[in-house]
Amino acid sequence: MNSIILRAGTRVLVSLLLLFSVYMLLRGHNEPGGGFIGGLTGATGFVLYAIACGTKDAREALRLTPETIAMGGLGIALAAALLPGLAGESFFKGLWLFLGATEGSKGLPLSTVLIFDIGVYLVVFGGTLTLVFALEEAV
Amino acid sequence: MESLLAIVVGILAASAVYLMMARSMMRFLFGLMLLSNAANLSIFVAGRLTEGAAPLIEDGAEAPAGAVANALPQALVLTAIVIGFGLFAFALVLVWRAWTTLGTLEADDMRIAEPKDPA
Amino acid sequence: MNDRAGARGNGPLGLLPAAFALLLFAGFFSLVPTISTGAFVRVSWAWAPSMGIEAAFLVDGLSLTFALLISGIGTLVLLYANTYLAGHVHWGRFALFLVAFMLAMLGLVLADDLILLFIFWELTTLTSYLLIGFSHTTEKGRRSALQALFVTGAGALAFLAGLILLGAAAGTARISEIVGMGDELRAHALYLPVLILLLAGAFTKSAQWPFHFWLPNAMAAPTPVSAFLHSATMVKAGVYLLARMHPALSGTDVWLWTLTVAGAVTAVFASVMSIRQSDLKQALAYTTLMALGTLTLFLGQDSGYAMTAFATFLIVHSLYKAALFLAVGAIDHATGTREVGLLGGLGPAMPVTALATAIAALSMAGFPPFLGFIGKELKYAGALAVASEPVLVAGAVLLANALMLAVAGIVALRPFWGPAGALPRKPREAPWQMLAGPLLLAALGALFGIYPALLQTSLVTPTVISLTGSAEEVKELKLWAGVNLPLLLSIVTYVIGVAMYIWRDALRRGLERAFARVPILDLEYDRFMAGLAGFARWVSATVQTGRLRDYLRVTFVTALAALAAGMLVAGIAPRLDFTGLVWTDAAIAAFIVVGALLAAITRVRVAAIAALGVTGIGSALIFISYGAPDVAITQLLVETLVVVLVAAALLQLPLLDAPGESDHRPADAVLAIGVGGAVTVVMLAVLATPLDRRLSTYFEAASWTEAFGRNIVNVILVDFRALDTFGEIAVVVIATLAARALLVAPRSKAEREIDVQKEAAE
Amino acid sequence: MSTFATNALLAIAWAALSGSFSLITLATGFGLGYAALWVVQPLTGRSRYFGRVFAWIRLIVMFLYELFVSSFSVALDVLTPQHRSRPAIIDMPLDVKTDAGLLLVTNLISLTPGTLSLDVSEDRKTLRVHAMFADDPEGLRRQLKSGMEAWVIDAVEA
Amino acid sequence: MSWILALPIAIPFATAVLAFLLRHRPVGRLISIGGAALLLGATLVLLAEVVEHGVIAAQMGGWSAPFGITLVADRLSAAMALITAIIALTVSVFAVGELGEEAESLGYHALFQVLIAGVTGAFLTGDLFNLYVWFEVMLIASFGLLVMGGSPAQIDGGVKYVALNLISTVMFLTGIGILYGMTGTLNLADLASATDTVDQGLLTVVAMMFMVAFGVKAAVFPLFFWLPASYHTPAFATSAVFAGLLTKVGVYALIRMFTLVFDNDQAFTHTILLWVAALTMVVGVLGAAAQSDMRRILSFHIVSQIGYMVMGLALMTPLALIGAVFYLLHHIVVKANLFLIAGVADRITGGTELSRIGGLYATAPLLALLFLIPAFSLAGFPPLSGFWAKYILVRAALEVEAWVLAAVALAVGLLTIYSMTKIWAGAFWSPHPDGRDPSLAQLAPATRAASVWPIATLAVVTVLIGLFPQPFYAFSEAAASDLLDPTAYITAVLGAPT
Amino acid sequence: MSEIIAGILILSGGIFAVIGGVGIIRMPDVLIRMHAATKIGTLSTGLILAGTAVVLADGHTIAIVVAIIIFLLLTAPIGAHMIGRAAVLTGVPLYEPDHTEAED
Amino acid sequence: MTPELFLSRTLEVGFALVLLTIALALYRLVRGPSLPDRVVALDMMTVALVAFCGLAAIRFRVTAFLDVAAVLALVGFLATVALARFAERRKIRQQEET
Ligand code: NA
Ligand code: NA
Repeated sequence: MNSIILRAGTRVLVSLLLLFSVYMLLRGHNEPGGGFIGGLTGATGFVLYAIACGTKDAREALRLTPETIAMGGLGIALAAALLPGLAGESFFKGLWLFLGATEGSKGLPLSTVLIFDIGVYLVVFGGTLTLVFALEEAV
Repeated sequence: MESLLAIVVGILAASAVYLMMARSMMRFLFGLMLLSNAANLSIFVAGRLTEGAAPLIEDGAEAPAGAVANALPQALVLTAIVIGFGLFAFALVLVWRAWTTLGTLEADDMRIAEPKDPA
Repeated sequence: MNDRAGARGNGPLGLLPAAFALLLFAGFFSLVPTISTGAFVRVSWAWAPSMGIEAAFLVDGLSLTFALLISGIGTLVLLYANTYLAGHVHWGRFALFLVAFMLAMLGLVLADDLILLFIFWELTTLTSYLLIGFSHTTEKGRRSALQALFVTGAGALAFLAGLILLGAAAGTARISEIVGMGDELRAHALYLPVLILLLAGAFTKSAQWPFHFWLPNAMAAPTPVSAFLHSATMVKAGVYLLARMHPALSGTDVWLWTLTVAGAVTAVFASVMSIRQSDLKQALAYTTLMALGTLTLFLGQDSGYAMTAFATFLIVHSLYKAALFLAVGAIDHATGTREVGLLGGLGPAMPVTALATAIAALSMAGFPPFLGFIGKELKYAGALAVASEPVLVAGAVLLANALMLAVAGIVALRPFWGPAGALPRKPREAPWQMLAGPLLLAALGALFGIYPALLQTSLVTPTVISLTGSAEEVKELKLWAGVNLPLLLSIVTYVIGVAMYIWRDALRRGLERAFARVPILDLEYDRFMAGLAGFARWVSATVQTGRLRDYLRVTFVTALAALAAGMLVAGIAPRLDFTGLVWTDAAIAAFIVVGALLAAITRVRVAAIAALGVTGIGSALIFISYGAPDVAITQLLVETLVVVLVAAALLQLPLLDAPGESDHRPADAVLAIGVGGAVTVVMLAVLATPLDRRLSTYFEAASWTEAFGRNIVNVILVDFRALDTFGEIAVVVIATLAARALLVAPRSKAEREIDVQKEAAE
Repeated sequence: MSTFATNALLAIAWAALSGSFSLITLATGFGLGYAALWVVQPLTGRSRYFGRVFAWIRLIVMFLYELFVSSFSVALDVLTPQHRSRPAIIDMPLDVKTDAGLLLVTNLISLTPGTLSLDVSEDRKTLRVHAMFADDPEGLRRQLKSGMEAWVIDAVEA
Repeated sequence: MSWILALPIAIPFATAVLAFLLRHRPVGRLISIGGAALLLGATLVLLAEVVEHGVIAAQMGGWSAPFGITLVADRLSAAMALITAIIALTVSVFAVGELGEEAESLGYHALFQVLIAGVTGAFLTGDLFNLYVWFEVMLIASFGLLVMGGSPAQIDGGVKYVALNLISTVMFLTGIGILYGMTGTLNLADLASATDTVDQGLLTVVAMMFMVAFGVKAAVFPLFFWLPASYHTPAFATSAVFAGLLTKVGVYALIRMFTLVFDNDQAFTHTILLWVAALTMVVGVLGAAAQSDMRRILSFHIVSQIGYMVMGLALMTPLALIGAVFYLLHHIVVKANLFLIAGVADRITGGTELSRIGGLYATAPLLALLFLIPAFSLAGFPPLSGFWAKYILVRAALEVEAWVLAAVALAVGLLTIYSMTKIWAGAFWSPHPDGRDPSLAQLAPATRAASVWPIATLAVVTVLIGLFPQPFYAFSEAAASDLLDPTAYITAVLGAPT
Repeated sequence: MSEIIAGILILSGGIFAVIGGVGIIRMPDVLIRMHAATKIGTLSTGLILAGTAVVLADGHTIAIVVAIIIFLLLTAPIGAHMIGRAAVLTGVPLYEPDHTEAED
Repeated sequence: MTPELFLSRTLEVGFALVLLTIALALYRLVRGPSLPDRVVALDMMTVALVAFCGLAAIRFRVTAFLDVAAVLALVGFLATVALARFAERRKIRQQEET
C-alpha cells in the first residue's frame, strides 16, 4: 500500500494497538478483556502493519514467524494447564502467587491462570497473523 | 425480547440456509457466517436475557451486587465465536483455493473428486 | 495358467503337505475301532463362554467317515498335486490353501458347536474361493471363484441365521445335545424358519438345484482342487449338515418333501446335464451333482435302508469320483485336453491310468463286484422303502443311474479305447504320484465291493447310528442279496445305460433341443449380478450425485424433517411473550433482520459483506444491551478481521455471481423458511420454560472468592472451563496452519494443466 | 516526536487506561511501550525531542474551533434543500517534514468537515485535498497552509 | 486419576507443539511417532485403571462437577482411546513412509497429533460443550489434513467435506444452547438426571436435533454425502486415520447421548435410528458396489458399516449394545488398515482405480495376505474380528424378532463380500494392464518397513480379536452394561447421590 | 447540574449523528457524503462520550473516554483518507454542481 | 423536570437518534451504489456504535461498555482500510490486465 498517510498513521497505531492489546490481556481477569480480545487486538495491529507496509516488513518486525508464536502459545497454555498437575493439583487448577501482598491489597497477582491467558493471547495473535500474512502473500 | 430474538434467530437461520444452497460458494460462506451468528445468538438467548448488568464483580465486593447477566452462555458464545472465526477463515481460504485450483466458485461445477461419468 | 509340470520339481518339500494329511488320516484311522463300537470321542475347550461358544469337537460315525474321506483323499490329492503342479510358481500357496481347506473341512465335520461349525463352514468357502481362483489371470477363473463364493456365501448367511435360531430354540449351541432334542425342536415355533434357513445353507453349499450352477464353473480350478473340493469333500458339507441335523429335524412333511424333491430334481437334472457335456471334467462335475441329489434324497427319508444307502453311497461316490477326477486330470496333464471329441486311443500310452479309470468307472456304473453295485442296490432298496411315492423316487434314481452308466462309459471307454483324435500333445503315462491316487481309490472300491463287511463295521454302521441313534436300523451291505426288486432294477439300469452310451450322440442332440428353452441358471446368475450392479449404480448415482447443492438440500430437508417429526410426535409448547419489549431492542432486531435479508438477496459481493457487517454489529448491540461486553468486543474484533480476510481473498475472486444464476429459488426459499421457522419454534418452546441457573450462580459466588477474578466470563474461560478454551485455541492454531498449507503450497501439476486448459478455452 | 517522547506518551496512555497514575503503572507502561516501539523499530524514522506546549495548545484549540465551525457549515448544507457545495480537488504544497507532522496535518485537515486529505505525493511535497466548498481554491490552499500546517509545524517541528 | 485421564489429551498436544517447532528437522517425525507411542502407553494404563476400578472421573481445575469440566472414562471411552492410540501409532509410522518433507514443513505432524487429541478428547470428556470443542478440534485438523497437498480432487472433496460438516457443527452448537436453555447444565452425567424433569416432548425434539448433527458426523443415511465425496482424495495415511476414527466419534457421540441423556422416548427416537441403520447399511453397500476405485469402495463401506453400529444402538438391548461396542472397536482397526493397504497398492501399482491396476496377488503375496485379513473381516468372515461383531448384532436382532433388520444385516454382509472380492479380483488377481509386476521390493527399505509394519500390526490385532473373542466380548459386555445402566458413570462424575 | 450538561451533550451529539446520517443519504457524491457522515459522526460520538464522562465522572471513565476520543481522532481521518483515495482512484463519478447525481 | 429525569429522557432520545443514524447508514449501505459508498456507510455505523456504547454505559452505569467502545474506536477503521484498499488494488489489477 503506497499511502504515505496510512504509513505515517500506522507507526503510531501499531504501537498503540500492541500496547492496548497487552492492557486488555492483563486486565482481562477483572474487567472485559483477556487473551482472546488481547490477541485479536494485537493481531489487528500487525494486520494494519502488513496492509500499510507489506507483509515482508511486518514479518521482520515480528522477528518470529507467526506460526511459531501461535504454536508456542499453545505450548505455554498447555504448560500452564499441566503445571498444577506437577504440583499435585488438578490440571487447569489455578495456582496463585501474590507478589508483595499487604494487609490492604493482594499485591501483584501472578498465576498459572495468567500464564494460560498469555498462551491464549499468543495463539490468537500468532494464528491470526499466520492466516493474514499467508493470505496477503498469496493473493 | 427473548421471543423477539428467537424470531430473529429463525430469520438469520433461514437466510443462512437459503444462502448456503446458492450456486456460488461465496454465498455459501456468507450463509455460514449468518448461521454461526444465529447459533451464537441462540445460545446467548437460551441463557435468558438480563438487561445491562455485565457479569462483573465490583472492586471490594465478593460477588455481583445484584442480578447480573448469565455468564456461562457468554463464555460459551465467546468460545463459539472464536471457533467459528477459525472455521470461517479456513473455509474462506478453501474457497479461494478452489477458485485458483478448479477455476470456479460454482458448487455445481466442482466435479473432480466425483466425476460425472464414473470410470 | 500353466497346469503342466514345469522344468523344476517341487523337491522333497513338496511331499510335506501330503505327509501331513497322511498323518491326520492315520490319526483318524486309529479311532475306527473305538467308533465302530458305536461310541464317540469328544474334546472341548472353553472358547468364548460369554457367548456360549465352545471349541468342541466330536468324533462319531458320521464325522469319522467324513474325516477319513477328507484326510485320506486329501493325502492322495496332495500327492497328486505335487506332480500335477510341479514347478508352478504358486505351488507353495496352492498347497497351503489346499491344506487349509482340508483342515477347515475337518473342523466342519468334527465341530460340536453350532458357531464353530459355521466358522469352519465359512473357512471352506474362503479357501475354496482362493483355490477356484487359482487360474485368477483369466476373467473366467475370477468369475467362477466369485460365483462359488457368492452363491455359497449367500446360503451361509441364511445358514448363520438358522444356526442362531436353532441355538435359541434349543437353548444350547452344542450339536451333540441338539441332536437329542428332535421332539422338542420339531414342535418349536422356530422349527420352520430354522429348517428353511439351514436348508438354504446346505443346498447352496451342496449345489442342489436351483443353486447348482456354480459347481460346474468351479471346474476352472486345477484338477486336484476339483477332485478334492468338488467331488469328495466341500460339496458334501451341505449333505453332512443335513445328515447331522437329521436326528433333530427330520421326520416332518416339510423335511421329507423338500429334501426328496430337491434331491430327485437335482439328481435327474444333473444326470441329464452330465451327458450333454463334451468336457470330461464338466461331465464328471454334473455326476457329482447327481450324487449329491441322491444323497439329499435319502436324507429326506427315515428308513434304515435310506440311511444305510446314504452312508454307503457317500463313501462309494467319494472313492470313484475322486479317482475319476484325478484320472481325467492325468489325461489332461498328458494330452493338454479334456474334450471328448479329441481324446481317443490313450490306452496303450497310459495303461495304468486306463486301468484305474476303468475300475472306478465300473464302480460308478454300478457293476458288481464293485462297491458301486452295492451302493446302487441299496439306493433302489432305499428308494422303494420311501413310504409315500416309491415309484417316483425309484424312477428318478433309475434314470439317474442309467445316465451315470452312460457317463462312466464316456469317461472310461472313449478316451482310452476309442479312435485316436488330434491331441495337442503326445500322451505318455503319468508319474507315480499322479497314479497312486486313482489306483488306490479305485482299488478300494473293488475291495469294499468284495468285502463289504469291512466297510459295514468300520464306517457304515457307526454312521447310521449317528443318523438314527441306534444300530437296529442298519441294513447289511451285500454283494448278492438274492433276486429281488433292486436287482431287477439294476438290470433295467444296465440296459438303459448301455443304450444311452451307444446312442449318446443322438441323445445329446435331443437334449440340446429339449433344453433350448429351459432358462440357464448360470446366465440368470450373470443377469442377476448385472442387475445388482446396475441397481447399485442407480442407487449410487441417485444418492451420491456429486453435486454439493444436492447434498446440502438433502441435509437441510433431513434436519427439517427430523425436527418436524419430533414436534409432531412429541408435541411442544412454544410461547410468544413480548412483555417488556423495549423499542430499541426492536430496532436492533430490525437491523439484524435487514442485514440478513440483504445478505441473502444481494448478488453484489461487497454489499453482502457489508450486510453481514450489519448483522454482526446488530449482534454486538444485543450483546451490549444484555450485559455481555466481552462477547461484544470479541464479536466486533472478529467481524473486523473477517472483513479484512474477505477483502484480501476477494481480490482474486469474481465480484458478482456468474451469469445465469437464478435467484428465484422458491423451493430453496421454502426449505430455508421451514428450517428457520423450526428453529424459532423450538427456541420459543425452550424460552417458555424456566432456566435452572445454578451453574452461573456458583460461578458468581466462586469467581472472586475462589478464582480471584472479577470478570466472571473471563474466569469461566481461563479457569472454570479452561479446557474448552484450550481446545478452542487449538482450533485457532490448527485452522490457521491448515489455511496456510492451502495458501503457500505450490500449485500441483494437475492445477497447471487446468490452467492450460482454461487458457486454451479462451 | 522522538522515540523517547512517543515512549513517554505510551506510558501515560497506559497509566490512563489502567486508571491509576502510580509509579508502577507508569513504569509498566513505559516498559511495555518500549517493547511495542522496539517491535515497530523498522518503521521509526528520525524525530525531534521537544514538543512545544504553547504550540500544542494552540493547535488543539484551533482545531476544535475549526471542527465545530466547519461541522456547522456542512450540517447546514445537509439540512438545506439545495447543495451549496462547490467541490473540487486541490493540490497543496507541503512543508511539513516528519511523519508525525505529516500525520497531524493530514488528519486534522481530514477531520475538519469540508476538507479531506486524499493523498500525499511520493516525494511528500504535495498534499491532494478534496474540498467541499472550493469556490476559491487558492484562498482555501492559503488558508490551510497558514492555518493547520503552520500550527502543526510550530507544534511538532519548529 | 487426574493424570491418567488428562494424559491422552495432553500427550498429543505436547507432541503437536514439539513436532511443529522442530518440523524442519528429521527429529520432528520421530517426535510424532514417539508421542503416539507414549499415548498408547497412557491409554493402556487408562484402560487398565478403568477395568480395575470401573468408571473414573477427574475434575479439571479442581472444580467439582457439574461446575467445571469433567473428564470421565468408562469402559467404552477408555477402549476407544486405546484404539485411537493404536491407530495414531500405526498411521504416524505409515505417514513417515508416505509423506514428504513438504507436508511436514507445513505442519502435517502437528495437524495429525491435534486430530488425535481431538478424538481422545471427544471420547474422554464428560461435558457436552467440551465435546463440541473436541469435535471442532478434530474437524479443523481433519480439514487441514484433507486438503494438504492441494490437488484439485482434494480441494473439490474438501469443499464438500467442509461445507457439510460445518452445518453439522452449527446444528450441534445450537442444540447445546437449547439443551442448556432447558436444563441449565452441560455436564453429561448431570444432564442425565436434569433431563428427567424437563418437558419430555421438547426433549425429544432436541434429541432429533442432536441425532441429525451427530448423524452427519457419523455419516448415516441420508447425511453421509461428505464422506464418499472426499475420503478418496487425501494422502492415504490421512484417509486411513479418517476412515478409522472420525465417523466413529460421531457414532460414539450418538451412543453416549442416546443412552445417557436422550433415553426418554425410545419408542420414537430409537425406531428412527432403526430405519436409519438399515438404510445406511443398504445404501452404503450399494454405493460401494457401484464404485470401481479401491478407495471409493472402501469409503462407501465405512457408511455401510456405520449402519451396523447404529443398529446396535437402535435395538438398545444388552446384546445389541455389546454388538455396537464390539463393532466400533473392531471396525476402527480394520478400516484404517484397508486404507493403508490401498496406499501401498497405490504406490506399487500406480493407482487405485481397479481397471488400471492389478497383479498384486502374483508378485506381492504378503500384501495380498495382509489385505485378505481386514477385507474378509470387514465382510464378517469367521474367524476374524468382523464375524463376531456381525454375529452378535444379528443375534441381537433375531433375539428381539427384528427379522427384517437381521436379514438386512446379513444381506449387506454378502454385498460387502461382493465388493471386497471386487477389489481382490481387480487389484490382486487380475494381471496389471500395463504388464507390471508390482512388488513391495519396489519400495525403499525404510519406506517398506514404515508401510508394512503398521499394516501387519493392525492385521494381527484383527486376527487376535477373531481368535480370542472372549476377552473382547466380555469387555464389550461390561461396556454395554455401563451404557445401559449409567449409575456408575453418574456416580463417578457427581459423587454418590445423597 | 452534571445531568443537565450530560443531557445537552447527549442531545447535541445525537442531533449531529442524525445530521451525519441524513448527509450520507442526501449528499450528491461519495466524497461529500464522507464530509457529512464520517466526520460529523466523529464529532457527535465525541459529544456523547463526553456526556458519558460527565455522568459517570470517575477517573477511570474519564481516562477511557479520553482514550476513545484520541483513538477516534487518530483512526477516523485515516479511514476517511483511505476511502477518499479509493473513490478517486477507482473513478467513482464525482458531483459537479451543474450535473445531476451520479451513480455507477 | 428533575435533572435525573431530564437525563433519562435525553438518554432515550439519544438512543433513538443514534439508532436512527445507524438506520440511515444502513440505507446507504443497501443502496451503494459504489463500493466506497458502502464503506462510508459501514464506517459511519462503526462510529455510531461507539456512541451507542457510551449511551449504554450511562444507562446501565457500567463502565465496561466503554471498553467495547475503545476497542471499536481503535480497531474498527481497519475494516474500512481493508475495504478501501481492496477497491484500489482491484482496480489496479484490472488496469494491469487490460
Ligand atoms: Na435422562
Ligand atoms: Na485390475
